[in-house]
Amino acid sequence: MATRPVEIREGHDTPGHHEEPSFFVKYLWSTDHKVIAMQYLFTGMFMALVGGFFSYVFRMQLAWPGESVPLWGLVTPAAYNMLITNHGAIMIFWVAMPVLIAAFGNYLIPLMLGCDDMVFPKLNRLSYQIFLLSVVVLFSSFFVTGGGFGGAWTMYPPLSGEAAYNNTPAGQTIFIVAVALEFVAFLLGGINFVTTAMNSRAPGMKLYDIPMVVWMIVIASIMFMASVGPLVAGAVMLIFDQTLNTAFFDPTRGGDPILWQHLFWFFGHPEVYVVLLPAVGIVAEVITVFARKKLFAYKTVLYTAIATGVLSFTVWAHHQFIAGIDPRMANIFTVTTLLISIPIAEMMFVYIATLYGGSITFSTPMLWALSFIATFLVGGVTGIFLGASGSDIYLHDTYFVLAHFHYTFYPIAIIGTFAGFTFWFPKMFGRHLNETLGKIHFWLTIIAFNGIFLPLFVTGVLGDNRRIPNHQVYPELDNPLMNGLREVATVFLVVMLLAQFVFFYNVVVSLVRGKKAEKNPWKSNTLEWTADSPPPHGNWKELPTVYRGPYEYGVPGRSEDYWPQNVPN
Amino acid sequence: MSDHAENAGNETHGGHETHHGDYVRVWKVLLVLLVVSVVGPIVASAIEHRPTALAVTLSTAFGIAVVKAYMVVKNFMHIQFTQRFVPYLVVTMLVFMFLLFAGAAPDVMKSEGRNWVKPGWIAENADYRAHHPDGSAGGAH
Amino acid sequence: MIERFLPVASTYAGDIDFVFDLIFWTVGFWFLLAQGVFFWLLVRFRKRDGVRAQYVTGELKSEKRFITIPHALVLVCDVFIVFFAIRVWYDVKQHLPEAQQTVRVVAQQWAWSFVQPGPDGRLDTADDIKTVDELHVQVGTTYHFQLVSRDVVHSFSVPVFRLKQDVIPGRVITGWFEPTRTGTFDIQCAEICGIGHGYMPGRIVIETAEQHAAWMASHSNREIAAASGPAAGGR
Amino acid sequence: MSSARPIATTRSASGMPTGRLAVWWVIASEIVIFGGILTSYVMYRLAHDSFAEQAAHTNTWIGAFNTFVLLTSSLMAVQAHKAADSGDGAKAARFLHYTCLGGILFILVKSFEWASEIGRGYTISSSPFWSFYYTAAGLHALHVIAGVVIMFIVAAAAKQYRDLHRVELIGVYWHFVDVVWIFLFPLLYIAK
Repeated sequence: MATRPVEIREGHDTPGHHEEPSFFVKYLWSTDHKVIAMQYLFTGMFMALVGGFFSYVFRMQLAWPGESVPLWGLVTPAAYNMLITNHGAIMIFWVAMPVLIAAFGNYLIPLMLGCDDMVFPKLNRLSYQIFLLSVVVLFSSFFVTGGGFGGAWTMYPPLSGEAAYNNTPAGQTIFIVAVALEFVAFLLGGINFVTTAMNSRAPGMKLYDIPMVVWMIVIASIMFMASVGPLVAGAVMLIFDQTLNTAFFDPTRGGDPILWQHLFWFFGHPEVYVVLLPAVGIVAEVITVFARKKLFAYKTVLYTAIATGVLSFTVWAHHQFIAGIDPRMANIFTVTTLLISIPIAEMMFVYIATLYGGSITFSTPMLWALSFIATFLVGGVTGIFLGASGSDIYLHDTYFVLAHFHYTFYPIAIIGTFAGFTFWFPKMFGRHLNETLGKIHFWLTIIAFNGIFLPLFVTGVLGDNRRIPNHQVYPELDNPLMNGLREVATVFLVVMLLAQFVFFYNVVVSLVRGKKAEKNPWKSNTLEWTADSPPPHGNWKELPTVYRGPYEYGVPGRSEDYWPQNVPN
Repeated sequence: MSDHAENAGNETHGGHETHHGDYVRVWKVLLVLLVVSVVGPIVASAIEHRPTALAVTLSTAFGIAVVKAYMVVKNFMHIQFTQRFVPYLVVTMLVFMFLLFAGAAPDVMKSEGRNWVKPGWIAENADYRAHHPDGSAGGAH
Repeated sequence: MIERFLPVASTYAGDIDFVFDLIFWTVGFWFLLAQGVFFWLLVRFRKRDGVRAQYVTGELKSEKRFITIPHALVLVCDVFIVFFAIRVWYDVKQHLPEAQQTVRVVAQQWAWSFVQPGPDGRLDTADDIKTVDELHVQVGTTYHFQLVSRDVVHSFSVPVFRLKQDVIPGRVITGWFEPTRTGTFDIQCAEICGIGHGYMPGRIVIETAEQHAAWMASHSNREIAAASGPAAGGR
Repeated sequence: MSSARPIATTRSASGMPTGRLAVWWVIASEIVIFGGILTSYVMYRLAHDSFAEQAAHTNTWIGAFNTFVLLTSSLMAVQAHKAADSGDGAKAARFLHYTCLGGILFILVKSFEWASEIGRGYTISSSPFWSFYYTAAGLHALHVIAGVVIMFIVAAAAKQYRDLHRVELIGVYWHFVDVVWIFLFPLLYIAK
């Protein structure tokens, strides 16, 4: 598959090939990067609805334990475990990754680099098809005997390795197969992204002329490739443990369960930054456009991203501080973990500094991007509590951890996605979203989001443990304050989920009746805005040439306050 | 990924020209090395002195594997005719694997550590029992 | 600030609370400062008619200062936090003070059992006292606990001690605690261990020396089933 | 759906042809997959005495023969590359077919070896050593099979003088599979 042909073609700057394809070929079997991006985007959004529904069911159970949940019924302990496991796995593997990396990567990389498609269009299509297959496989695990896998998305053996322990004989294997298929899809996609970015830049585009979001997606793809290998090997070993009675992780026959934890978190921690980086890239694009400002210290942002990427390979065992690793190792990982706060803090400082001296318009995409910075800071600073081994002894596996990583993943996967989606919507579909509905959706979502997870910080500090379906079992966790906070969180969750109907209504209405979008509605510099909205197959009639960096806003002495990359002077 | 900025927009395809060497000779050297790597451990098993035997086994088996791999990568895969970042990339991946080893080995490779022991592993490990004749499995230190 | 909501019942609970507070105030200060600057910038530089954005590259030393100085301060705070975090970690997890008593904690799906030495003061003898889901300890005594799992990974969590340690099958993990106040508190499982994970509550009963002696006496004359061996989780 | 190749594929900003670049990225991601399982194996191997006892039951001579087969097939692959560079598609296809033959021979020997091991009672669930033995070698064998299939396709095109640059790409992949075996051989067979 990596053996796509490269041949010298003469006089090839006009993409030629435009016969009108059938619906099936055009939307379901297409090799066009934009169509594949849409496939990833809508599949990801659908999965977000599934994951969101799961969270609704188990939050209802947590707030009012033992009562029948509307649209679901009674939540049994087995169902509860299945719901939390698949909520986590879906949100990371089937929402954050396909939307942030695959959808935005597929859409933006060729458009922002000024080429007509990915370098391996058929590989791209295959990548989506394998991804879709992984979705189907995952769904099938919900309907087999014993139900879906319920051993947490971290799949710690021996619980995940033996049906006798987890009571999901078929679900356990199907779950891991689905995850492994998803990895394969993203390995193929990642190779495509990296190769495209390295080889297919428009003439004149130097490394420092690449828009930040493309850099971020490429760095994320490389990190994914470098970190996922051990877990792929581990997944094979775990599947053999389940099905062929091997003993890789079975302590009674010479295996070691801790090995899995290392293999998993060696991937699992870089994975956090794999999804983080594309989101901060999107935010960089949005805030520079709506503050009319050059990105503060482009090279610093790039270097901090690379530093974060490299450092993230040295911190993984902070997930295992109290999980039976040698206590001496925890000291090393504490130091590296706190070190990684430095490039990330620097990145946030740079973004805040970018706003200085700007002319800020509070449009919907800008609101999303700004709220990303504000809320991600909460996620960032609460991470210090958990990276510091001393306080992690108490906070590990409490709701404090849960609230912390939702304050990182929610800004990444939801807020970052909305920022990117509302920003590029005119380009993707040729029409504007309704600004009023967009703002209503924004405020409802952002307030409800904080309403969900701020109370959970408090219950976590008070000792609430994760993954327990009914806290009333523990006398210390069953008091009016904590029960009240749990109910508050659940109410806000329902509000937040309902608010998404505003969004879907807005999308549908705008697609039909929205204001037509011109080529460059935001007066942006990057190349994708020089194509038609929406761009045709092949993107441009004549591929653009690049003369400068992507963030030349407000350059003194020019009549316009922006200076597109493709304009010679 | 830093040394190709100046090539931006260059649409020619040769890259660096590959120079073909005498592959049969490389192959013959590889076969000789293969024979050494098989014979070495057999010779080693005849050596009475255990550390020497171990050194011979390790150097013939793994030292020669590294040499063989290097020869294949250099002469067959032509890594020196690729852009400079390719060898760096390969080395980076190997460094990451070393990191994984360094992080996991204190837990996975050991039968005991600070405040923990694996009784099952100790029980099956004759070497360990030889060094700890009391056979205590419960106490950590 | 945790101590306001949750009793402090071990010698090191206060230290862990201290690390939490230390990070809370250090990081809280930074957080509020960053948010303050952020929102001030949003208000100060909102779009106004006739005012154009400034052109700042951020590549000049004089501009980069605004990043590098806070950056260096963050590093200083990190060093500070690392120092205290590791000191407490060393004290709780790495260092093992001399034990006055030893108790074996056996986790399984989905119950805790506790094995304590009987009058002879040694484990794995006939007079061991075995209890299920209830651990009786004496205040002011240094305990070693040996964590053993019969099946999957569990986690031994005693919130009032601020103590948490995963129980790994195939390993015996030793730790320590010294209770400082009497009372009855929760023992929780903090690592998902299957369907019954949410339903394996244990209780720890911290007693005075007299109460504990009385409890020992009431249990040691009872016929106890054979205690689990040291390799219970390993074989 | 476009049948023509996108212009993106023909660009080469990094100075390396797209296909060769991509193949190295594939290899990079494969290194960590094999790295993961071999790292795990080495850790277990050094911790358990039983691994050495079990490894003594492997057949070094078969392993050595398979190494010989793969080394030779690598030679054929690189000769195919040389022929393709000189524009001789038919010769390249012939050498690729020799390489495929090597791969097939490797798999046949492997199946014979596994059958005899299983016949003697050493199955994948016998002990951790045998689990690793079958898993690591199986993962490798899967790569050999994939390589052979792709090579047949590339050879068919090369025979008609199409896509000759692919000969080099599949060759690089094949050498990588060879290198993995170079490490698997001492790890699984020699270290006793």
